[in-house]
Amino acid sequence: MINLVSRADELLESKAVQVVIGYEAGSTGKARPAFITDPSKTGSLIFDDRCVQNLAVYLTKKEVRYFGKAAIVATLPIMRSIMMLISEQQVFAENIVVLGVSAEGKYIDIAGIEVMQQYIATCDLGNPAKDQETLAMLNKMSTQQKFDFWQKELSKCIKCYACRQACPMCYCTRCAVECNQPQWIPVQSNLHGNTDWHILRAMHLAGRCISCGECGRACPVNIPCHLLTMHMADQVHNYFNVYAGTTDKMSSVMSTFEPNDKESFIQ
Amino acid sequence: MSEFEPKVVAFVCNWCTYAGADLTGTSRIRYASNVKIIRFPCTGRIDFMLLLKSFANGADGIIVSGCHPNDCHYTSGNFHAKRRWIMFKELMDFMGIDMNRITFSWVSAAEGARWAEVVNTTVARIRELGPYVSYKQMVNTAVEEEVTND
Amino acid sequence: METTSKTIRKHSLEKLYASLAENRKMYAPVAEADNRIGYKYNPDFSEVIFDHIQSTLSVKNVVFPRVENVIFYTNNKNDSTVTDVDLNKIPEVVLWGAHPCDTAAYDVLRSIFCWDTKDEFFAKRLEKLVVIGLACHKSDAHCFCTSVGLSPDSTKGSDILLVPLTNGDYKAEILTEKGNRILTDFSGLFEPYQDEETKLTHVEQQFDHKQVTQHLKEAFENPFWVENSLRCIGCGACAYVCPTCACFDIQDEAKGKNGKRYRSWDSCGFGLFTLHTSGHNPREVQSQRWRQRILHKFSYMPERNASLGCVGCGRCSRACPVDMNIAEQLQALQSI
Amino acid sequence: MARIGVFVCHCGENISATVDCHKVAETVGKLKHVAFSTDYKYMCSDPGQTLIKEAIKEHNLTGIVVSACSPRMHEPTFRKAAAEAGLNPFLCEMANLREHCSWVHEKNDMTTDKAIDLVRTLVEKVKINSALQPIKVPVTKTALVIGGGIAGIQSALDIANTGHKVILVERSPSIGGHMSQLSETFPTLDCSQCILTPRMVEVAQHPNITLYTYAEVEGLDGFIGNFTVKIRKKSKSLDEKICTGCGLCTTKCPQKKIPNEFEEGLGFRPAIYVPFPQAVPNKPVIDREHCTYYIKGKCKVCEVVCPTKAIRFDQPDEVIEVQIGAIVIATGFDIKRADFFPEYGFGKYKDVIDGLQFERLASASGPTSGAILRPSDGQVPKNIVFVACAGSRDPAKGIAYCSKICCMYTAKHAMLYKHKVHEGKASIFYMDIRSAGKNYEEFVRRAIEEDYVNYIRGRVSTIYERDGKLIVKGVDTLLGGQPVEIVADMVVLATAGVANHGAEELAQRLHVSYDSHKFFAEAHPKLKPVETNTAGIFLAGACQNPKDIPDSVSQASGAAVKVAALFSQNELTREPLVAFVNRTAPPLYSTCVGCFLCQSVCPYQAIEREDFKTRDGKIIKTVAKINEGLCQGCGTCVALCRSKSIDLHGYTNNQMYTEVMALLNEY
Repeated sequence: MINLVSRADELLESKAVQVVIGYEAGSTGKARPAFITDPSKTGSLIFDDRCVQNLAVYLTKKEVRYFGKAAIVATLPIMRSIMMLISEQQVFAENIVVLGVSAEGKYIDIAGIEVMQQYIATCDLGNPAKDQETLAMLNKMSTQQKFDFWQKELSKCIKCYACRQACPMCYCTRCAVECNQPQWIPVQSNLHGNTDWHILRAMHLAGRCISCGECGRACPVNIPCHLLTMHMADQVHNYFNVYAGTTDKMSSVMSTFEPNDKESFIQ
Repeated sequence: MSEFEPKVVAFVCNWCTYAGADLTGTSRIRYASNVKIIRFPCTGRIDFMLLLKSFANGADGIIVSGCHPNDCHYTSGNFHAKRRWIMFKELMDFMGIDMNRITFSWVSAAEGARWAEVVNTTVARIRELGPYVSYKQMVNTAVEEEVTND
Repeated sequence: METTSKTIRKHSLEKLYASLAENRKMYAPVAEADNRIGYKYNPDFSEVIFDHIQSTLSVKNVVFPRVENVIFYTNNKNDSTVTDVDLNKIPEVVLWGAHPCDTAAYDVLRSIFCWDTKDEFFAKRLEKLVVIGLACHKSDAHCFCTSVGLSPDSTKGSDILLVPLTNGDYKAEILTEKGNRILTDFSGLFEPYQDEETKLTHVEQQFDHKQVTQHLKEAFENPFWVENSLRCIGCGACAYVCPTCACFDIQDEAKGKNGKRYRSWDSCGFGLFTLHTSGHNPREVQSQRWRQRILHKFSYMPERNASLGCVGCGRCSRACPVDMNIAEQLQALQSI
Repeated sequence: MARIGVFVCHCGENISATVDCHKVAETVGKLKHVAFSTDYKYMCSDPGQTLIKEAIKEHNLTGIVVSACSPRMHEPTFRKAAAEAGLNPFLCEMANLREHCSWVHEKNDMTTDKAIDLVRTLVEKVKINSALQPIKVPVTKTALVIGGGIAGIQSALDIANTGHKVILVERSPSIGGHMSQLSETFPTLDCSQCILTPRMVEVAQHPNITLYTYAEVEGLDGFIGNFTVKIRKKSKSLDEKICTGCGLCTTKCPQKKIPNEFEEGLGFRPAIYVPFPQAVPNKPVIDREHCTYYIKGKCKVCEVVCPTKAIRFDQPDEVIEVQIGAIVIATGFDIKRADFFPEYGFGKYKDVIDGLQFERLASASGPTSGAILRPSDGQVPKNIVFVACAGSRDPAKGIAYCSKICCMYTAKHAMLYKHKVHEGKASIFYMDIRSAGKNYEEFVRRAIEEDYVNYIRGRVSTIYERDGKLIVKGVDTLLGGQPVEIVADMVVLATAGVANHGAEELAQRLHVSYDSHKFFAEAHPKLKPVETNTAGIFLAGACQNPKDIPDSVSQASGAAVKVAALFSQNELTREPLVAFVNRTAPPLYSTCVGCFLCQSVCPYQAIEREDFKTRDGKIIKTVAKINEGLCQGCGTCVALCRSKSIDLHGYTNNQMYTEVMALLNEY
């Protein structure tokens, strides 16, 4: 990762950015997000298979913003998250520098948004293969089987909202579940409250999910909730031929329409 | 035991389907009284969460209806609604929530007879499907330790 | 009460389990998918495991369920009728095979729920609970019970503590009246303990909690909090898996004229937790919430409840998606 | 504490024949917060309304549910009654027991139960209704009229005469439009200039009218009563305040061979020019595209000869922003020109001309001083052919519509020709003669009967030149499709009227809709022919579709009345059923996070941005804000908003949620 480190060093040294958001070695053999402000400490930056968190989630975090301009280590899902955040006016392109990392873990120079756009265009933007397999398996089930599968999974949910907090697209100051007039989602983590919550989350990420899978990974009780949003991503592509996070000017699938949108169920 | 009477909630827009249902009335066309209408300004106003709330509170079926494409009083509310319904239906299908229980339709202000037909076919279909037991069970499932009052 | 030590043979355990299960709900650890451990009500004894390190969720739900109904009400034309929850419906439960950290957590919870006013829901549940603990012969890098004044064979919170023996049998320490009653009721299943060798894991002490508590008194404004919580994403995973976290929310939920008031788990790590109606939030950013979490457990509770708010189970560190390792941070805190 | 009144109407027997109205009133009366409940034969009758009003007062009701017919029928009636009793009209809801219940169901318990459910739903809703106040929007009492043709002139004068300020913007150097090019006008044959120029002068001198010629509208923001318009005043390259309009520069300009637009290319003009002698304002502009100085960097003859030193070669364009309250679009039309009719040789043969060119030939102030002469050789044409419907009513050519004015002006052209060339022969090929209008048919009859114009019903297939003559080949359908061939000296094509160039761009700039032919679209073809879909923007004249002068003037006056009516109020009042974005105390300001996805769902561009700033102007947060003047209340943004930060008055999230709950649960 010599390029990543030297580039981070250069950016901090020249004061082009005030913080580098990347990964460092964590406890018990894990890797974890790191925030480096001192050029002498860029040596701790790492990138390997353990670096899984979607760092884009920090771009909208208040305390990280206090630093000023940020450089961010970005794999494809993180780049796509950044595109979405710029499109939705949560992040300004001029305030970030992207330190690209390819699928093979190699540093790639992302000189600007256009370069990032070009890079994303060369990538496979579908869901990760193993998730796509699970989706296909689930899609083959009968309605009742699907219902039973999800009810079993969702009964585990304790409403800790790790899925929401880990998602870079869930940046709302007040989430709809916190709205109590009316109380759309039952607060209790019973089967009903859990089911409503996960439907709401998936609907709100329709056309916005960039298939990083971070929600499912963050879940402390292992609910594969990422499959819900990934299914939506899949269908958005299916119906509207759109992959989220390909440009910094995405027009949201759910806030636009084509008069000839195809469906077969409206009488 | 009395025969199962489906509870059906209809979410309709003010300008087309609500007016169409008014016309059904003015034309004295009879239809099943199982359906009850809630009036919205536009199909674009209909929140998908309200459909879930209906099932959670005992509805066995739902009708969502508005202006035909290109006829929206607000020019494009129904197009946006259509996209939402496409995605909503996909998600519901994926989660095993029975989409046969929701009728999506376009009924204009001039289609009084069509409204009656939409209602009657929906009620007949729901009658056949029976009460939405699995959803009701889901809603009533308590947490293991919970002390309930029944 | 004076502690009595007995031996219970491996084959007698099943009999004890079956006998207890006759008129009580059993709550015992079982293996789940993805190499996870979870507790389950009334599992078959064959499912019950004895060699787990840690379950994903704690067992606090037995005394502090994730949803606890508080009252039921009906709105009438001119008034409302309120019905209390029938606490007699709370069943007798035997918690079987919980590790000493989890059983010790009940003491911590008691110090919170019965601090001044006795929380009748909690107290009733605890009253109806028999705890048969299981000392640990396995541990992992996340375990730090020895750093918070406990050990793999702490007896705190257990009515009977089973300590594995090298020969595969168990030493049963009878610790309370409840434990004693079981001993009396099923005396045939117990044998005298003859100093057989116990099999216990070793958990390295990582910090001195007294020193941490001492340091925290001066640490409120320390930049440590911001530096070490930048990566915290503010989810509630740590609090929800924690055996001692006791924050809850109270909600009313009505359908038509009938409704109920319930309390459900909450977390001080959520931004909304301290948000005032005015819009002011005294814990506006995540570092303040993270600080609150640590201070509450390691400074406020020792001061107010005379009990440390942490039992060293390590669940929060295991669950954290961004590696907020509490032991690591406490170790660092001890030397600031 | 809510005190709700429920009024169940029998509607004669319309409801009570199937629904047990008494039972409905009785059952609903047992609900919490229902302070009064009754049934009555005719709620909408005077005694019925009195009953409601008295109950409101007597029981101090905080909301009422009238359970009767469709709210689409009587909601205004009962809301008015509520208001008269001192209850905010938006605290009155209607349960539709007639159209949605009694008329469509059998008489049985289930039907009555349904009626009870419907009423209960509205009772629960009305409990959480808010008293809404009509929205008041201030009105800037200045109108903008775009286009200085006869329609624009008429509108501007009419509005100005009601005492309101008008800004008239014209893109060419003079007002007057196509009408100033015309020779005489049908059906009276009075001189166009004679009737128009006094109006033009009136515009220039009117104290309430500000005239910007050589100017264009660049952009528009805002909404009815409160528009901000950006106007680009193109540089005229001279100081108008100093210029006396002596005209010396125009005679001395060495560049003299520029095709004269006003003369439809039949004459020439210099680079510094006044479009026509009666132009208003009568001061020249420099056509920078053709001026030698601007092309080659030297000349400046005009500057040298100008007695007042008014020439300003380096004068820049000026963009001004003006606050206005209403807009009249009167940008007029154009006609199809060259290369659209290769089969007629238009553009190839000099003596095949269009209607506007003929107007200039016939005009006393035109290039031939009113003599009808052939452009090719200046000879008087002995035999002249007029072709009506050149392009119009021809779907194959892409124009299916009738241009409306051609029948009349072709008859006029033929008459003018005959009046000037007594011995000449005039023939008109036509499809149908459309002469509906006061004195129009008589006018056409005169052409035929008194001036012996030869009307041939049929289309011209081709025109070609032979021996200096134009051979016009067509058919006479009245003679069974018999071929007709006329050897003509000159042919005049009544080409189709089309949208003016730049109409589409302007429509987009003004956010108004236009049809497939780029004509501006009216809000309703019959009942709102003067309005556009955008409130506060009106149409006048041929920018909507080809129109003759009386129609244009009528519509212009109509548009002026619409503007005047708008300006007669100090504030506009609107139904308050509009969306709103929540506001909370700092530091949150709003739960809106400013993703602005709502902006793209809004059909009315009603969602704006609002910045919250620190005292030194630093932006803390930007959130969405609904422009109440533009929002029509569809609520599409409300259902989209993830954080539930937008809501819709009258159909709030809480109200709709409550309705669902109330409809399905026991109370």
